[in-house]
Amino acid sequence: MTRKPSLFRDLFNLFGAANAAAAATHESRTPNARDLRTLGIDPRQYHAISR
Amino acid sequence: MIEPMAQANKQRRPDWAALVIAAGLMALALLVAWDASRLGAGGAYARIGPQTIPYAIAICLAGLAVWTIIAAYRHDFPERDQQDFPPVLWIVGGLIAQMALIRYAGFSIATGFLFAMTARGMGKVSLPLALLSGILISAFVWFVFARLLQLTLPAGPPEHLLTQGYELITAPFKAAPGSAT
Amino acid sequence: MDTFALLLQGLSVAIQPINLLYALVGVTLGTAVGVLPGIGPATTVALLLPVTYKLDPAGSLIMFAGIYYGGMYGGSTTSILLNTPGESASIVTALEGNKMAKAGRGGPALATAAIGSFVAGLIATIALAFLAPWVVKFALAFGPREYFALMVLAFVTVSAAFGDSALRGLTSLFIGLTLGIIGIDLQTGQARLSFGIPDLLDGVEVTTLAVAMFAIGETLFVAAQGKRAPETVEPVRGSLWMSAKDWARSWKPWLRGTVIGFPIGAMPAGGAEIGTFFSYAAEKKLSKHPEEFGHGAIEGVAGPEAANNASAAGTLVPLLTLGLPTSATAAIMLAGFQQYGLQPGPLLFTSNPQLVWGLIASLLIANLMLIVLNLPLIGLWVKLLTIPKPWLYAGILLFATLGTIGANPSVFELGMLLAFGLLGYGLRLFHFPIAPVVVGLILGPMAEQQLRRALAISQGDVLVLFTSPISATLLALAALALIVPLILRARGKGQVLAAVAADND
Amino acid sequence: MKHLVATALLAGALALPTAALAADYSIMAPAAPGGGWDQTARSMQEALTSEGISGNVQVTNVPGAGGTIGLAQFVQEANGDPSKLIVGGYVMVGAILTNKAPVTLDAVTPIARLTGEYEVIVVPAGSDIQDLAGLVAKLKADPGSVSWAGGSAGGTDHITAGLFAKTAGVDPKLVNYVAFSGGGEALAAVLGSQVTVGISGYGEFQSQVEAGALRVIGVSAPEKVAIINGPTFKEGGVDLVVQNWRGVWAGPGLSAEQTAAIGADIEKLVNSAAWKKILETKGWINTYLPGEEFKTQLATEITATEAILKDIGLVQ
Repeated sequence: MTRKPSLFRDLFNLFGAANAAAAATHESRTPNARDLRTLGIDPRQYHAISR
Repeated sequence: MIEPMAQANKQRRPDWAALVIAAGLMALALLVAWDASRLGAGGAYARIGPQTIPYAIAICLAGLAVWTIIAAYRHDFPERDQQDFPPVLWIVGGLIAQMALIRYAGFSIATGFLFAMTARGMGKVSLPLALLSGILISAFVWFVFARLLQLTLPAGPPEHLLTQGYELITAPFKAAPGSAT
Repeated sequence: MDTFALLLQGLSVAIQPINLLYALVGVTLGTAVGVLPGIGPATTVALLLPVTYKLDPAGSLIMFAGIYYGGMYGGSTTSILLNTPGESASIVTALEGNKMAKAGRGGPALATAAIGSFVAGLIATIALAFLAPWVVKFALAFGPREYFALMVLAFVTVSAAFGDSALRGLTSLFIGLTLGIIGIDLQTGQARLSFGIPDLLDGVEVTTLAVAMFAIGETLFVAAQGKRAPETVEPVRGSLWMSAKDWARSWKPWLRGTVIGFPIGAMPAGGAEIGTFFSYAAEKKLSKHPEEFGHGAIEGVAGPEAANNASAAGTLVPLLTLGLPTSATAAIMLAGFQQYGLQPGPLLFTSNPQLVWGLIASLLIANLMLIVLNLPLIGLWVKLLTIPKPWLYAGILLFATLGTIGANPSVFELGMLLAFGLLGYGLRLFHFPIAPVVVGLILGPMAEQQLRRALAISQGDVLVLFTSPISATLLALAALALIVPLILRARGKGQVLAAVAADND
Repeated sequence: MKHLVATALLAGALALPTAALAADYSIMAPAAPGGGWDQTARSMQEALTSEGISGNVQVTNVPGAGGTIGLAQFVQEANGDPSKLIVGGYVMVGAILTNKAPVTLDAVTPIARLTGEYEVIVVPAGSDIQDLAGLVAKLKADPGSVSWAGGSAGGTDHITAGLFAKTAGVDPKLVNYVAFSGGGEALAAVLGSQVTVGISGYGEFQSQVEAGALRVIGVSAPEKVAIINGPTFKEGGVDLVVQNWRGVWAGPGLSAEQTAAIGADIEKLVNSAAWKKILETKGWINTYLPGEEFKTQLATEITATEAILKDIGLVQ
């Protein structure tokens, strides 16, 4: 598992983060900061969205 | 897989709420397994009967309970926000009031109580006003769904009044033959 | 008949005045619930299911699909003008959209969202039309063992594979599976987990569970959060129309959003939200002006909005062709089909082409209606937000119980509604996902029955599960989807902790 | 003037219900809205009112457990009340036995059997089984090798499969019955040759039989049915008749006159043009059987059903 091409890993990480963030938002929760950063979202800006 | 103890500086007490969840899962596992144990065999040709899947689910639930205990000690559960309980009690009370009233008072009155208590739970509203509007809205909803869409909704005094009023108004428009007795 | 002919035939069904009316009611309701917080398309369809049995199947399914599409449109309005997404699939839209509105560019933001949704909805629905017959051809070979493998894959992806915690996802799934055991066993007629209570013999209704979890659980959760700062609606200033530059910057994100959203919706991974996050990340990486992101970049509205509509269409692929729901809304729509004695799947395309193609064609029409409803009438929808919260939630609970009482006027059923509502609140409180509970309840019994059928047909030979190439592949994928994320997560743990520490500064 | 209107309104409100009371009926469908029993109840409602047999007919739904929940509630509510009716069918007979329901059909007063449907056995067009004789031969050689796709365990399809095997001289316990839920799932399994035969009401298979994808090798009717292209069980050498019927009952504790009055109303209903039209549009077969004959027939069926469910092993 250690020698995957990095494009694959990037995509997978991106997808994983998108999925984790999506799962969190689906249940009216705040996704964790790592996932948001992976997706290029500033966590502080995200917190400003009122739910 | 072993996590470095970066959280060592955090409190060492386990997460009690998570332990309660684990206990609940374990209890559920035992319940499912007990229920499966009294099922007769079946599925002669399938070789797996009605009890097989419940047993499998019970084992998995027990496994999840253990996993939850580990998570409780490692503080893997996210922080909970402060909860404001009185509003929750108002709404739960509203649902219970509806359940208690529906058979005797009919849809409108029972649901009117639910409406009023939910509104009261969600913000500062006058309870009598909310109750009145709740009953009126519910009566309207009852009329639309029970009379026009023919849904079975329990009827009480307000509904009987509505029905009679409706028949009174529509009676002259109905064709005469057939309805006479 | 080729797809075009079938689609034309579907259009002739869809343009019947009564079906146009259903579509209009659906998209209007959908937009409204998309705008309103606390109630989404899944809840709305669940609420309407028990009260629509009198309508004809095609009409109500057209209405449900309209609600699904409409919800995706409506959610963006509040995201942009209020920074309060009406729908979880519109959260990402708020990031750039609200910044644009604050900068006086609310009009173009709303326009790119609506037009992007339209473009994506159009392309994705056509993709659905062309892909479906192909999947159907493939799926006709599916027997019990293949369906069993497919459902195992769906369990893993919906609950564990990519969620933010495998433990909590799996726990939710197994709660759903446990609820699914309740009732009379189809194969032997024995009562399971019923404890001699006759009301439990028919099992837990999907609509009861969904309404309780989504409408009641959500209401309790919102109530428990106490008071919030008053919300401010950004007025739509300036022109509603997009400038040439806005168009130039929007069209590529629309197409990319469609390409990202559609397959994600079609995969058994569940939910339109994933595509929106993915699309946002992609747009930021590809943009020539990455510095504008966070300050109102139009690409950040165009892409995710296209993605969420495309994935709504994508979700319909496995639902219609395989009978496999991949999101909570799809799970409830499946219950809707079953209410009319219809089983979505390859056979539905041959036994009921009028209905299937009428439904697909009406999606195209619904899409057209939505852009008309959403662009000029935006002010009307914003007015909905002035309903005070107490009345709004009181109304939601009124309709939540109406559906249950209408289907089965028993106190016991109302008691279940309350119990599951409290369960839903508890799950939210401890950050457990809700969708796997609903998907587990509806797919669990199906998977069990398929397994036992497969074994009965093979007279007990377990190896049959692996001798079919399709089921073997699907089971292998399921195993991969369970294991790979665990490894990746474990490898990434170090970075995670660093990130967490940095965030808690 | 005001007073006059108010008095008139009040008088009307009081007079209306009493005027309509004479022929009011309240019909319980012990199933969810939309199903077969619900449709039967609502069709009765439609025909009874449009033909003027009754002024006001209400339908209530009490779903659950093959009608046994509704039945239990009905017996309590309808005791001695001639205005209350309940719709049900053969499925209820099996459900009462398998669920060990505390309230049985003995507690209600049979009024009439109304409609019915016959079971068919189908095979895929390419099956090597040509007719019932071929099926029986295969069944006798190795019962497990014949998998039967039909509705839920203990339902009409399962009972018919068990009775078929028993009549053909095969132990019903050895029938490899695979239960499918409704909505064409069983049909898909037969079409895909996942199972050997399919057994269900003709409606379930009709479209595919007409399309030539399936063949009917046996019908559970006493004589040939016009719309079904296939031999009866008896013609195929298995002497068995099964009908999946729907009927109507009244509450317990009624006098003979009250029962007779209801029976007369239902007879009027069955002979009405409105009812015949409904049967035609819904594709239901009229198998009307009035009170006493229905009662006798029911008793025979209950005994036979209990025996076969014991043989299959669903009832101890």
